Amino acid sequence: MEKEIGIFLCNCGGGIKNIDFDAVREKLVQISDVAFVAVSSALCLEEGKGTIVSTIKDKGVEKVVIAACSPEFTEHTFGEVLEKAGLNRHLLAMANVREQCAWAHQGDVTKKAIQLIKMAVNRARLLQPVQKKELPINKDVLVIGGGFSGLNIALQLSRLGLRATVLEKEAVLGARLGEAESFSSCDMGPMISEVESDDNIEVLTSAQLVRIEGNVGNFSVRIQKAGEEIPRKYGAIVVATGYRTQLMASSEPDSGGKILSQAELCRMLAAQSLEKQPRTVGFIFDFADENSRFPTLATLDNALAAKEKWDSEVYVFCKSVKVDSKGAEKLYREARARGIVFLKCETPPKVLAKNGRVEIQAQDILMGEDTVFACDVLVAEQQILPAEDADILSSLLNVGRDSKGFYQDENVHLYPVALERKGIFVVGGCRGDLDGGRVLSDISSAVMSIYELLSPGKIVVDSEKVKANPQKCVACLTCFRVCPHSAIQLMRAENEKEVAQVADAACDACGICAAICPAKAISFEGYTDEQIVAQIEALGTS
Amino acid sequence: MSKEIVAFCCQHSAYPAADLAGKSGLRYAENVRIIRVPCAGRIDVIHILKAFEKGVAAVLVLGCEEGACHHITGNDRAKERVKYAEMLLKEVGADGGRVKMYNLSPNAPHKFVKILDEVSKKIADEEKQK
Amino acid sequence: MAKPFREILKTKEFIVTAEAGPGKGSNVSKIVEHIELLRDKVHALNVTDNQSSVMRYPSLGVCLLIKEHGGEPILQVTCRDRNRLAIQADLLFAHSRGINNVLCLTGDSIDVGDHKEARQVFDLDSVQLIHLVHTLNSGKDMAGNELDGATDFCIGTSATPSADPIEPQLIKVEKKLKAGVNFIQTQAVYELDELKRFVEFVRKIDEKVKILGGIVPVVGAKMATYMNENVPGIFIPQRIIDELAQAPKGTGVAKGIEIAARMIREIKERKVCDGVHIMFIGREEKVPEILKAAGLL
Amino acid sequence: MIIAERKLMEEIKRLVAPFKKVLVAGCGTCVAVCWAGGEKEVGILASQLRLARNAEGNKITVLEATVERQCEKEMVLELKDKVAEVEAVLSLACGAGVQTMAELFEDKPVFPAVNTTFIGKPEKEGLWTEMCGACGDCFLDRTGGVCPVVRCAKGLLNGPCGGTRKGGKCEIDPEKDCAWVLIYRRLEKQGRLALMREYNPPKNYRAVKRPGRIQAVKA
Repeated sequence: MEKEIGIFLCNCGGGIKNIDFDAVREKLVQISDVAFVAVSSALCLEEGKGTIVSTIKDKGVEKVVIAACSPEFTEHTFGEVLEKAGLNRHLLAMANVREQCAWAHQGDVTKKAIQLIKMAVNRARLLQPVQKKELPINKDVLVIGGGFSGLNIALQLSRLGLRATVLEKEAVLGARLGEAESFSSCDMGPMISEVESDDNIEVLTSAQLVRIEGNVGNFSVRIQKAGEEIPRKYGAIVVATGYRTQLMASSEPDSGGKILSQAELCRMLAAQSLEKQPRTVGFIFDFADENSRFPTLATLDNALAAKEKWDSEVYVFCKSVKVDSKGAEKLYREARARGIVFLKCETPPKVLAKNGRVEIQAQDILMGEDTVFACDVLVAEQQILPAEDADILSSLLNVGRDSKGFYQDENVHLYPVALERKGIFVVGGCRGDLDGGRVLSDISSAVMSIYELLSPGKIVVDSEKVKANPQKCVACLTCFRVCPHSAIQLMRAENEKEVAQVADAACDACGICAAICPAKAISFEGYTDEQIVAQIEALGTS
Repeated sequence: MSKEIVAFCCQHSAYPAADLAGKSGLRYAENVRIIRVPCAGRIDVIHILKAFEKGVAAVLVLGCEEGACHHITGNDRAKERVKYAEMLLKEVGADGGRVKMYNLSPNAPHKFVKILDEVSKKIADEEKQK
Repeated sequence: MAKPFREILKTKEFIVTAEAGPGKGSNVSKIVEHIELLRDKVHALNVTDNQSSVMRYPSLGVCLLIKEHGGEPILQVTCRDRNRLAIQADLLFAHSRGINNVLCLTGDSIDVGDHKEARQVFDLDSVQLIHLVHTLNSGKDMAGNELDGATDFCIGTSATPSADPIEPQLIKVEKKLKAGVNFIQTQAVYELDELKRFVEFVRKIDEKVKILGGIVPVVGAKMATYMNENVPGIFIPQRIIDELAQAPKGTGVAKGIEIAARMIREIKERKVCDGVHIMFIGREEKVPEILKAAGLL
Repeated sequence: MIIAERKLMEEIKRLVAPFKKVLVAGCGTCVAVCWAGGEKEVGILASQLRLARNAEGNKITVLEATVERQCEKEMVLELKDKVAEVEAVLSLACGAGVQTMAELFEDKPVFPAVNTTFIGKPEKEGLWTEMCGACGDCFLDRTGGVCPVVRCAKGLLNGPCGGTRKGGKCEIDPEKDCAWVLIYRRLEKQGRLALMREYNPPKNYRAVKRPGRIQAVKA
């Protein structure tokens, strides 16, 4: 049997006391295809790495097993060491004899160490090289949504020299933000003109995405504008479609404009001449969604504005004012200082339109009994909901949404702006009820990720690490349906039959497809069935 | 040495949790054999059955917490497959209870150790009864 | 001897039919009792054919008994258990023994019965069965051969006025009416406006056909929910279930009869349709009480 | 495609009880697509058999093989050597595959390990529903593309029956749609309800003289 496996043991500079490395060495040299077993005290340091390279070169081994600390930290560096020694970095199997053996148990663990290393040897024996491959990518970005987030991203990308196309469903940019929800929110005018004058940004209004294929770096899309479909290519896509607000006005008819939305109140505040300034203004918020951010800020902001402009009595019916957005606490304290009355109630107050005024029955917890207030103007609660076409877009992009229908705002691994599909980002309101500060941080992290992804002009990927074997694939589409990253397509290579094909750029190497494939056609180099079962074979031997 | 317990550990959650257990000096049963996998969703029924063919005492599949899977559906699919494996084992008269799925996050070494102690204690009790 | 059902259909009388469910076994004493009890109290007596796909004494057998006891039987034929040869043969036999009212039904599925592994036939369906009876009446069999002795059946069928959705059901009723039927005995009806809507629909297509509203008394709230789940074509509304639930313990049957009688009176007084068909399977002896409570006896 | 479902283990165990060495043969076409008999299921069944027999202390050797299509003579003959080594064969193919194998290796018992159920399609990943009963006289033109012969529990040509459940569900299973309600909705959408109003005469149930044989034109 040709001796092709080299084993390096590391006693971590004496840090591993309960493994007898000589005994380990003695046991392992007996394995027929093991060329050598070298014990060293610090493989991760320069000197250790040097010995690995020289030993590999002069012993001419093809596979390397390193028994040391956890691969989580050192697999990458040892991979590079293998490359220096002229070996493919994937021909490395590690045995975690430190954290998961020496440090994890009392007393001598030499036997366990030997078994862990044998498991690694069995796996190493079957390892195959995986080549790196560079894929040219398109550096343009498609921004869906011409609101605050969308325009900001386009501008910042342009400053970084990346071209963006802003796709806006309405006929004009920033359409929805015309009805500013809070009195002090900024004016969009200058930003829109800056976008329209920037030649790095192409604006397509009353246009919609209708088709998308390909994956990160090479999305080819179809955009529908004025009845015809424009084919385009992009390297990354940003979803910035914002949210939709729904007035929670109670069922009573809107009695003569007395029940308003935040935006309507702002317009009243902005209006110079107002024949009768409302003496009492009521706000209801916090009942539909307790930890609402934007409605909280808007209510506090407008309550203060109403106090300052009209010096009216202001009542705020709330459940528990959560001030987790930047500046919210300051606003709340200011409002209290200015004499705005906050009434805490468990259940949403009843709203009745009576004799020209709005009557609110609320069960105030502090006073403990039902109190009735009459206000000239009541600003009803507004619930933040996903945009209407959110489900069409999410099925088009084949990306998931959270329990409330917003894009990915719960997955801790993808937080804050990534989606399960590489190259597609989600920013701002379409991700949930975010306040200004969070939207801005979303924008910058999206811009940074896109810049990092696209600026090199190419993507380096593992070539065919996860591969569907065309001979065995029966095109049953199971992998296509289960892949969480939409990395598998059904392709017809020349005159072959249609088979599944994994896109290396989009594949996130999870192996769900390899496990479920009924024809065992998908191999996942490094974790093939044989390589996993080979580790199991090493059990029960000691 | 009592029979081994195979633990397929997802590299995003269970594997780092195991490392952290070792680093923070927590001790657990020595007959555990950890096999690193890219995601709990990589583990299929055949791997579990092959482990039992080898005569291991128990097989654990340790993945990310519900809803926090790096690959979105990896841990849910693993849970379904463990249930299916349990049924297949019961069909052949083996003890279905010996294959289990647990969810933990990478910063939960104590949970990792608790799981292993719980399983090895259960097996020890069952061995005693036999 | 009771008047032939066909003649009664020609009159303007409020028609009342009932349904007798044969037992499981060759002892016919119980069914004879029911025949004796009901034969002079209703215009005709239906005999179920392996009702709910539960194997029982055959419908044809009980029809002969009814004839012998001077009653007017309505033979029920389903398409589940016999193919087209067997059905035609049975019909010839029935006619030759003076049984000439037939109710053409599709039949319940094998799965709801007690021989769940049997092979179900369904060579024909209820509409095709109606066409078949017409063919036999015209002196030919389904293959077009001449018969030595034609039949002369008065043809009936059933329908489900409270089906949801109702439109497909109405299309099927339309097909039945176009095939030509003399009377319709509907499935259990608990909402008068559903029956009214159904009758209006039928009248638009066929003025002459007699429609009998199906009455299935319910003897308790638990029974009602059971029937809603397991008996095909039964949709007992919540209000009736609540009414039954309020009935004190032990008076379930009486309450069921009271509700049924109330329904019959309403149908009669408001002339919703031409009569009623009372199906009190397993409690045939209670039918006279219903008729009395409804003022028909 | 043909949909099948793996037999229960105790039935399979009974079939191979008298044997020490068996071959589990998978098929790479229909039964692979419906997760019943592909290479993956071969591995699982083989492993289950070993586990079962180890538990009984009556070891069994199980060879594993999967051919592209078990209803093709030439492909099945690829297993010639492996069949020679064993005492019996467990075929995970549909009925056609099991019988092709049985015909070609008449000296060895060949047992089915799956139940062939129906011709169908995946409703979603992992769930298959019956679509066609191969009745030999296709009726789909009369019903807007919904087959009542197999998708109606009673195979009615003039449906629906009186037993449809609320919401247009089938009499025997609230999970299943009533085929005739589906036909009504489809034809209504196409504005062709007149087709549903037409009477359908009794069907020719002998269109295919069983067992069926079809001789293509000698190319």
